[in-house]
Amino acid sequence: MGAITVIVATPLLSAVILALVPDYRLAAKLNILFSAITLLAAFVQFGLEPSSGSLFVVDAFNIYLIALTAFVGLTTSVFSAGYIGHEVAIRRLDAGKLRFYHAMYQAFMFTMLLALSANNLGVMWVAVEGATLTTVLMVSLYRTAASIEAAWKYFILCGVGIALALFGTILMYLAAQPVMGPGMAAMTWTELMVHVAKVNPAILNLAFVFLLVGYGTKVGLAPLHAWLPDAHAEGPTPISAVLSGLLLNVALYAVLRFKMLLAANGAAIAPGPLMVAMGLASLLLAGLMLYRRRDIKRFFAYSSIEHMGIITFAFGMGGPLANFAGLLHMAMHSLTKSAIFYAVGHAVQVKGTQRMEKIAGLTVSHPVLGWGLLVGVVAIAGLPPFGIFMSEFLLVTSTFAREPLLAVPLAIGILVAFGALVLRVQQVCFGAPLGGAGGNAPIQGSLVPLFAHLALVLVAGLWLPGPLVAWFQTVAALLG
Amino acid sequence: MTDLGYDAAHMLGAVVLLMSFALLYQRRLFSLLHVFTMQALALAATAAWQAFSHDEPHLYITALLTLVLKAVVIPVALHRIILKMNIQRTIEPALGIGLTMVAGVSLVTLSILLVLPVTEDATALTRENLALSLSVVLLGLLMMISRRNAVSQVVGFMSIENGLILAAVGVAGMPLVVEMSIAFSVMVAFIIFGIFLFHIRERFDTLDMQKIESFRGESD
Amino acid sequence: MTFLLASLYQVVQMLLVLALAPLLTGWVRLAKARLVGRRGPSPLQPYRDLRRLLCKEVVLARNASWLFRAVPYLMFTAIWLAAGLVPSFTTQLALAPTADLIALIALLGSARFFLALAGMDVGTSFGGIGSSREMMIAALAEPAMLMIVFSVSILVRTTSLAEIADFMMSGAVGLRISLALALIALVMVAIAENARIPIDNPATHLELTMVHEAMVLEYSGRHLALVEAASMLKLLLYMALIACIFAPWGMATAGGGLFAVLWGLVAFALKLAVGGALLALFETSIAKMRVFRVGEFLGGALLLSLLGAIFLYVSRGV
Amino acid sequence: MGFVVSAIAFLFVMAATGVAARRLPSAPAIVYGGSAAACAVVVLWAAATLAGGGGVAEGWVLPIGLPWIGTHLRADALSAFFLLIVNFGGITASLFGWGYERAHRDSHAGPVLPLFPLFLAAMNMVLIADDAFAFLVSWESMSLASWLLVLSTHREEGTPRAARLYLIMASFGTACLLLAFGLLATAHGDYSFDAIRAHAPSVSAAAFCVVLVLLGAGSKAGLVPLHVWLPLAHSAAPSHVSALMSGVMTKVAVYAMIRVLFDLLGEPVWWWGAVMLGFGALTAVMGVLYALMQEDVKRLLAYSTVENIGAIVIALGLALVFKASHTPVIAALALTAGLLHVANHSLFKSLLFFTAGAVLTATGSRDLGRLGGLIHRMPTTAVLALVGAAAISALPPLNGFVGEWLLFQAILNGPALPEWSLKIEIAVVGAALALATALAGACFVRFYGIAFLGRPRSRAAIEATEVGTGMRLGMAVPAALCVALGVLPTPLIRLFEPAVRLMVEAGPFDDRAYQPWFWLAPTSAIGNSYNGLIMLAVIALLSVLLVLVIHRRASDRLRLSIPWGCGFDGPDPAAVTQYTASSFGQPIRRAFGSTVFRARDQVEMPEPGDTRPARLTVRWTDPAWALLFTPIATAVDRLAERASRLQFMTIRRYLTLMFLALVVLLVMVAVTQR
Repeated sequence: MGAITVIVATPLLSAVILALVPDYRLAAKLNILFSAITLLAAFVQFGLEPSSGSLFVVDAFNIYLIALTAFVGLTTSVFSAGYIGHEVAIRRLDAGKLRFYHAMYQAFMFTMLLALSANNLGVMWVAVEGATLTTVLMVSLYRTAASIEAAWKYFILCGVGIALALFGTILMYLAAQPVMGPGMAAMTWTELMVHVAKVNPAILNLAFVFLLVGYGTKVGLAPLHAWLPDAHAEGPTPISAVLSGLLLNVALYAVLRFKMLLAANGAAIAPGPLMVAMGLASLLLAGLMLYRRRDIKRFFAYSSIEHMGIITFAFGMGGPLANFAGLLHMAMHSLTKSAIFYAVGHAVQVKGTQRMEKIAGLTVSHPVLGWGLLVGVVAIAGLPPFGIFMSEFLLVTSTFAREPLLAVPLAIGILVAFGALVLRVQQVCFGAPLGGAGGNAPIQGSLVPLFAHLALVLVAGLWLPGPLVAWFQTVAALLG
Repeated sequence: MTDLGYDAAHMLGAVVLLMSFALLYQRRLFSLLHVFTMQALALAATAAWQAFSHDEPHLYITALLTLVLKAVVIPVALHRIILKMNIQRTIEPALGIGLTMVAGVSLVTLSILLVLPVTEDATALTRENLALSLSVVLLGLLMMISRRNAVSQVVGFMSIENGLILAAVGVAGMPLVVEMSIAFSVMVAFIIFGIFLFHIRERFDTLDMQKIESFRGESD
Repeated sequence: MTFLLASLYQVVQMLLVLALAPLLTGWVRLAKARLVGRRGPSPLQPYRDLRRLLCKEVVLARNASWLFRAVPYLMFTAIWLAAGLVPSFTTQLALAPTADLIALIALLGSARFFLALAGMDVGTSFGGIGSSREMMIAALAEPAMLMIVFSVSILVRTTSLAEIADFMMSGAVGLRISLALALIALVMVAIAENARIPIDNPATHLELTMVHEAMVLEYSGRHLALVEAASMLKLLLYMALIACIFAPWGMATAGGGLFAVLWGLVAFALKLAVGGALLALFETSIAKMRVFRVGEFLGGALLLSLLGAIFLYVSRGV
Repeated sequence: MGFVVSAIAFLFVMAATGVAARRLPSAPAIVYGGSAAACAVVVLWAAATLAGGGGVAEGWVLPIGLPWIGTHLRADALSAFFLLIVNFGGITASLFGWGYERAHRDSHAGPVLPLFPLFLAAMNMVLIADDAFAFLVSWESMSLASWLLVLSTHREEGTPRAARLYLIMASFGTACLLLAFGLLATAHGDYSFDAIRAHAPSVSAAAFCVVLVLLGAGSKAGLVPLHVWLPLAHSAAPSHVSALMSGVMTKVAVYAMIRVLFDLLGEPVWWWGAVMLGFGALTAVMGVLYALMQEDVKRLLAYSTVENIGAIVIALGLALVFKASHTPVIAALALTAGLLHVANHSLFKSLLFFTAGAVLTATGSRDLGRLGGLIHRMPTTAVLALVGAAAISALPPLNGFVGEWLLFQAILNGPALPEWSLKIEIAVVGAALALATALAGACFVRFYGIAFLGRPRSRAAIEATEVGTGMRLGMAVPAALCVALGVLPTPLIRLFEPAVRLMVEAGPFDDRAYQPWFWLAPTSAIGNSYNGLIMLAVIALLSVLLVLVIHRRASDRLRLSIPWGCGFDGPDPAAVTQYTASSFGQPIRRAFGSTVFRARDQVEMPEPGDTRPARLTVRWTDPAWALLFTPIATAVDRLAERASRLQFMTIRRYLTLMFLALVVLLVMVAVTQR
């Protein structure tokens, strides 16, 4: 029990501490330090037996997500140290804002880790809402008209989403209460999983719809995705990285927990079709949206929507293979996409623009960064030998064997998105570099986070460690 | 529980739903605020009554919160904002009032349809309560999308919240109701803060495409 | 023993074709002249022309490459060998197994390939005209030829000329539509390949109409002699081919004694004479066609041969 | 087996070296040398294995790749044969590339050194992969590496489009293969080839698989109409890479077809072959017609690759048909023809791309309109190119003809088939193949005549100089083999007989008395035989004889003079009277192009007395684009435009979307509950 408490408590404390540190350089270092501690605790967690208390639960499902979150949190903090240095240099941020930024960063980590580890529907909901609030504040950090516009949109849409999710939560309790009696028990995952079989399916269905729409808004499923691209495009890049890499996963994790309940309760409707439909919609829509994009961060935000669509589709299909693929894809996507955002952050800083046609010939002007970005995009496009290829391989093959008619639009959607990715990555990475604004400024900060992530994705594409596979398989079984 | 208790709870819930309809019907901002205040009062009463009939003291807190925040603080604040930022007093609907009404009615029927199969093991109160709160939530959402005006949308948002709390207090012994309603109120506060700070009047519904596109760096 | 005999026949065959080729050409010219009412040159004239050319000096373009000078020898030997492979008076030829009908066609193809290259070597416009037209004609003539082979070999189940001849002589075939079609197609191809009227006119040197002559315009002396001799050989080859497939009668077969061989020689000479006469008759009775109608002409040949191949199935399930 | 794997590992090391030592001047020597060495090892291993009569029965299973399956590796006779082809191509390409790199040392170009060994390694891995996952990983890595290699010339305009199109088409192919393997592995998801062989798919599933594999592998091999990327990509890459892509990578695609259609799918149905025959014929004819329209040397060669792939696919189709009709010996004959053509084409296509690279190095141009007369300035290259051109035009006694000959022998057995439709189709296919062969001859007369013969058409062509030793060596090796295999094809055929036996349970020489090793007379072609050796000997003998006789007896006098060019002459490089590539193509364009490509010639003739030269401009449209790809592109574009509106809506509308989604879902639930 100790480790998980540390994992959750560290960010909370550090948020308080960072709020008190005026010097942003020191704050950045502390930020890294605290994230490192969290990650350490997460690793310790691996050693311990899966346990569940009244407050926290650690099982095969969230143990790796917690570790992943802590890891990406650390790498992002490293990246952000270099990033903010440049932002201060060009006077986009000042010390005061940065103080706020660092505090909020840790607060955000806290809410996400809490949402992942909470053993209680209500607590999880509160955590997700907290995550929304903190990120809204960070998206609007630059105080530009565009960023406020984006934050506002994000806030309203997710606010409504959160409200619906809360209603779903209440309904869930409403359904469980007659069986399990009043009290905390009826809102505790572990308890619910035990008794859910006897629960009235009608309310369960109702609840799931609200939860799907509510948390689905945060996952960024079409047609609830509208907030996502702008929030990614207008906020600081480290935030875009954690939004894509972590927050979406957390929201999806919530949906999946409820899917588990429905799966465990025999009589309830199969949530599969709903998720498949939304997944396909997101995939196809995002794939088409990619073509007209000019802003590189918004471009990759849409690619996140696309991948969330694929993952949701996978879980909607269900079955051991598809679920395995979905879980793997979650992990791979968060690693790869955050890596891409690191690269994009550097690229945007050295070129001084977010317009893709202006960031040309990156492999020529900044070879290491350019090839890093290229590899990242290759990975996200689902090309081997990277992890996403493995998950897409499993998903497409198993789907085609079971539901050929569903596999065809899936393949088409992936190809459409692929076309756009190739188009843009060639535009950004190759060709003659334009001098112009910023020209060929040197890269601020280290590229270690970028390549660390890419290395992990590469390894995962070739070889998955045994325990991870075991976890995936148990969860896949639970997800039905 | 007694029939009286049941009827009273039912009646109060019905009042809340009625108020949602009334909200949809309003054309002027101030009257909108007044109706909303009434809905808040009705909700507070429900909460209090539930607290009394199931003797769950923490529901009194909910009632109190609702009373203070929704029935007093927020309406006053919004009133201020309207005057301060002289937002136009009439609500221009995106959807005709008549159509909105029809939509509202059909939403209510939908929610009843949805609740019907809820089997009898759940107490009758739960079912009624569920139907009512579901309708209130949906109507609130309808309110948000059928009005162009920021303030009226805030109101719609809060009436969604009312629906939530209605559901929450309706079911016996729901924990964390207070915490959640607090967390929620924080969000509402945020919205109002946002409107106030960033002078977002009609930003909900900016029709100036060029502006948005240039915001998003997507214009050619 | 048989092998020795076969090699002997082979040598005879090689020399025979070499000897007869100019005579055939001369004979055709004479017949044409007579048909249009002229006295015409002696049938031996081609021999004289060749000797004259051989003894002349070669006038070579400055920028001609080694290829230009090597090609006459190559193509001549290729065509000579090809002609040597077509059973004329006997089917017992030592070299027969080295190349069947397909290989034969390909052999002629390579001769044409190199000649066309030679035509482009000097870089004058005539060579270009000639080569490009020649290749266009070949592009249609070769497939037609192969289709003819196809339909014949469907009947005979082989592409080896000797065996075809044997089979045809056995008379097991009888009359067939497809064979008739194949014959017509083969004649058309032969006309095209040998640059005869109406495809091309060996007698004219009018730039816009000529094909073969344009290609070899830069050649002179011994080179020209070889080229001319090669084309004469080619004419003979095609006549022999038609004879071998469609009128193999009189050819000496396995175990045929000396008399059979002699009779074979006589029969061959007769066939050539008749063939030459027919060719002359045909050429005098028809006008030269525009170069770009050649495509249609040979396309017709290709379709005919294909039709022949398909007809076989209809007439008798093979 | 161990040799192959370690060679692949070594190639990866070479790639790493290419990254690490890219600054060193000796880097190309190291990397290309290393690659050549690795390939040589594999070649020797494969040859030995085949000579030993068949590949490795027992495969390896490495604990990487899919967790519960692992990576299966196995090299049976078929793999061994293709390993032989691929790695031999690798050796020559490395030799040539070494010289090529030294000739083209411009800093702007993208990296080639690290990617070249990766490309080779990926192709090798495809050939030894023994489960679907490993296969597709290697397959797509192959595309990836070659894509980056194409992009190494990303500064030249046209390259980005070519590369993009290439990668998209490649991934389309991979997607098709993915679906096919999905069907084969069925839902229980055991992806190892053994498991797939174990349970034969249902008839309908097999049908789907055939179509998908033809689309998937076909798009890689360049089957019309999926060929559009091929000429662009192959011509954009550096020449030694073009040679690999055109000469070798397309063969890997052929391997994929054989592997699935002959091996994994089990007992074939006759129409599979019928479909392949149709596509093959179309590809062969269209490919060579395209080639005849090209002005760019490398593009011309790439299109001729399309043609040859068509011929190979025809051979495979025949083999399938005969296999289905249980006449294995003829099937073996057809498959032998196919595999032999695979070997031949990999040789002479590499050779021709090398010569194109040499010409590019010497003149800096790939445009036929700027070349000419190179036979005088690049004698060695010219001779080698002549060998290549003659071989690819299927002229005896070179290797191209042997494959063609065997293929026709197989076609001549068409009547033995039961299905009437097939009999007739095969007749038509035979005609198409003959047409393609003849046109190929025309195409390469045009190529060689314009590029190497005649008078130079540009300053660069005048000042061209012969290329270095490395490049010449790289060209000489395949050229020598073209001749050797043409003269003595039988040893090679005997060598890969195990592969044929593995696929169709029979060999081409079965039920036939023993043949002398220099004699080619396959089964079932009664009395049909061909012997390049004797033919060559006789021709050589006769021509020597001829030369001696003529020079002794007749005159051997020679006078140099000015050629007669209708009055035009002089040293002007423009050589205005000379035929150009497009004018050479004109008769054939008129005969074929006007209908297929809607080709139109436009001659602008200046007034008499005007000194401007007349201009011939040719316009033509590519049916594949006009009918297939442009519509798709525009459709996606339109949809993207439509979808893009969603980016610019107001918050209220987004809320409306959300609301509608919620209501719809609720209604769905309400309905399902009823």
